[in-house]
Amino acid sequence: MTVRVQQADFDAGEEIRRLRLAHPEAGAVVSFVGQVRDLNQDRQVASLTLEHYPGMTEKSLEAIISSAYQRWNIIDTVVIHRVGTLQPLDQIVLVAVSSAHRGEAFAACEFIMDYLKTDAPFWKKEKTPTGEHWLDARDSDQSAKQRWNG
Amino acid sequence: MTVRVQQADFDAGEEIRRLRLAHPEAGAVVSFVGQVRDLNQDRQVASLTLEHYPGMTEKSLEAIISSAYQRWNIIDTVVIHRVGTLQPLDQIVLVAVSSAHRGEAFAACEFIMDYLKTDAPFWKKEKTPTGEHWLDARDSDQSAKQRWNG
Amino acid sequence: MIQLLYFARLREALNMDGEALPLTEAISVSALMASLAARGGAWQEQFDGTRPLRAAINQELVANTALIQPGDEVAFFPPVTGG
Amino acid sequence: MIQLLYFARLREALNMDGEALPLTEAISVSALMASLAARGGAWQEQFDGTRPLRAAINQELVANTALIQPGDEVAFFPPVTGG
Repeated sequence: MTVRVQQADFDAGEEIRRLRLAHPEAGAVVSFVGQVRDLNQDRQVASLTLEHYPGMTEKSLEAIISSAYQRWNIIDTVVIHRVGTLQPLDQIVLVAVSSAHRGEAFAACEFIMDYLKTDAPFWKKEKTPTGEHWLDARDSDQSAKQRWNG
Repeated sequence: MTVRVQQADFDAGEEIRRLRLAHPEAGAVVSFVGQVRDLNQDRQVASLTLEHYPGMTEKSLEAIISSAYQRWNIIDTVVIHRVGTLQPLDQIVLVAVSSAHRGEAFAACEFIMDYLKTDAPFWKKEKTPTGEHWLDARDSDQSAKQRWNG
Repeated sequence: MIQLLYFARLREALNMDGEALPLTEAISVSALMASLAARGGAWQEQFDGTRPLRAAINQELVANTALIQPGDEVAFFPPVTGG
Repeated sequence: MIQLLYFARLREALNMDGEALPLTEAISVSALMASLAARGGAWQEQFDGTRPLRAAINQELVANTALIQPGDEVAFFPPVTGG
């Protein structure tokens, strides 16, 4: 399990390769990469600034990943989340999961993303041509998470 | 939509990056990478040879991807599948899907893999220390596919 | 004429990757399989219906009730195992 | 004493990223919120319960009924929006 919260960019391909090669018994690596969009709900995005709660961020990500290990037979995971000011097309987050069979890697990767969205202490402030504002949490993220308890 | 069937290896990270950067409106890229395991059902794998049905392979992959476009609001996809003789830790297949929101990219990527497993004309022959044999199709792959019609 | 193609385990068992067969009117996949099984030996083993076998006409998966027309490309193969 | 931390929109509204407060016996999160709201102005706006607010004690998300003990680190913040 690797968790990193950093300003620097990351190399998603290298992380996936590392997960693969570290575990010859892993047949599958499923990954999610999130990037800054140029348009968000019809607003032109100039930049996005990510704030977090150092200490709690890492603990909450580790707790989410541990839940995934309890639910599925997965082999390894990496979660990298960037903080600071990002531009459109910058990467924000990587979640990658390896497992022997694909179904468990898909489920665990989506589970981790869904819980990250609702439980990990990150906040986004969007800068547009007309000013800055904090983004509101979305109800769809709450429902995506609640699915897993269905 | 990109479909490639090739002997050569591929760069999963580069394909994911290409999907991201080509579509600033894509917030999410979900990908699957499959690799040759060193052990398969307790058999030591020396190599794996993939045969396919040229022409039908590409058509069936394109049909699977088209079904995914009909079911979900996805932006772009790439499927690369290798053929020929591979060693443990070699990559076999990449499926990557971009979309505005993560749920659709996860669903479409897993759907494409599930249908690829049951409908795309590839066959695996495994070489072990005791000889060569063709792999049998797995019932679990049929049920994974049938899930999507539930 | 139709063009027949055999893949994977089937290709090896028949020791042949394909052949052209005369065909002047439509027949079903299962009728073609029965006539191939009638060749005996490995052909009978592979086409008598005891082993799982898939068929494609012109590169599309079909059921055994599908009709083959003169000029079609017909492929037989075991259940697929890619990915 | 307890250490209070404020994040994101809340930090900006209060113009403060944290403060130390005296505390000698356990109180609930909602009781602490009520005492912060009683400061009036921006404090009242943020802590009077009309805006969605999350609380963490020692870096774990908690419900408003949770008890804060002397020595705890208590954080308040808006619903999270990472990923």
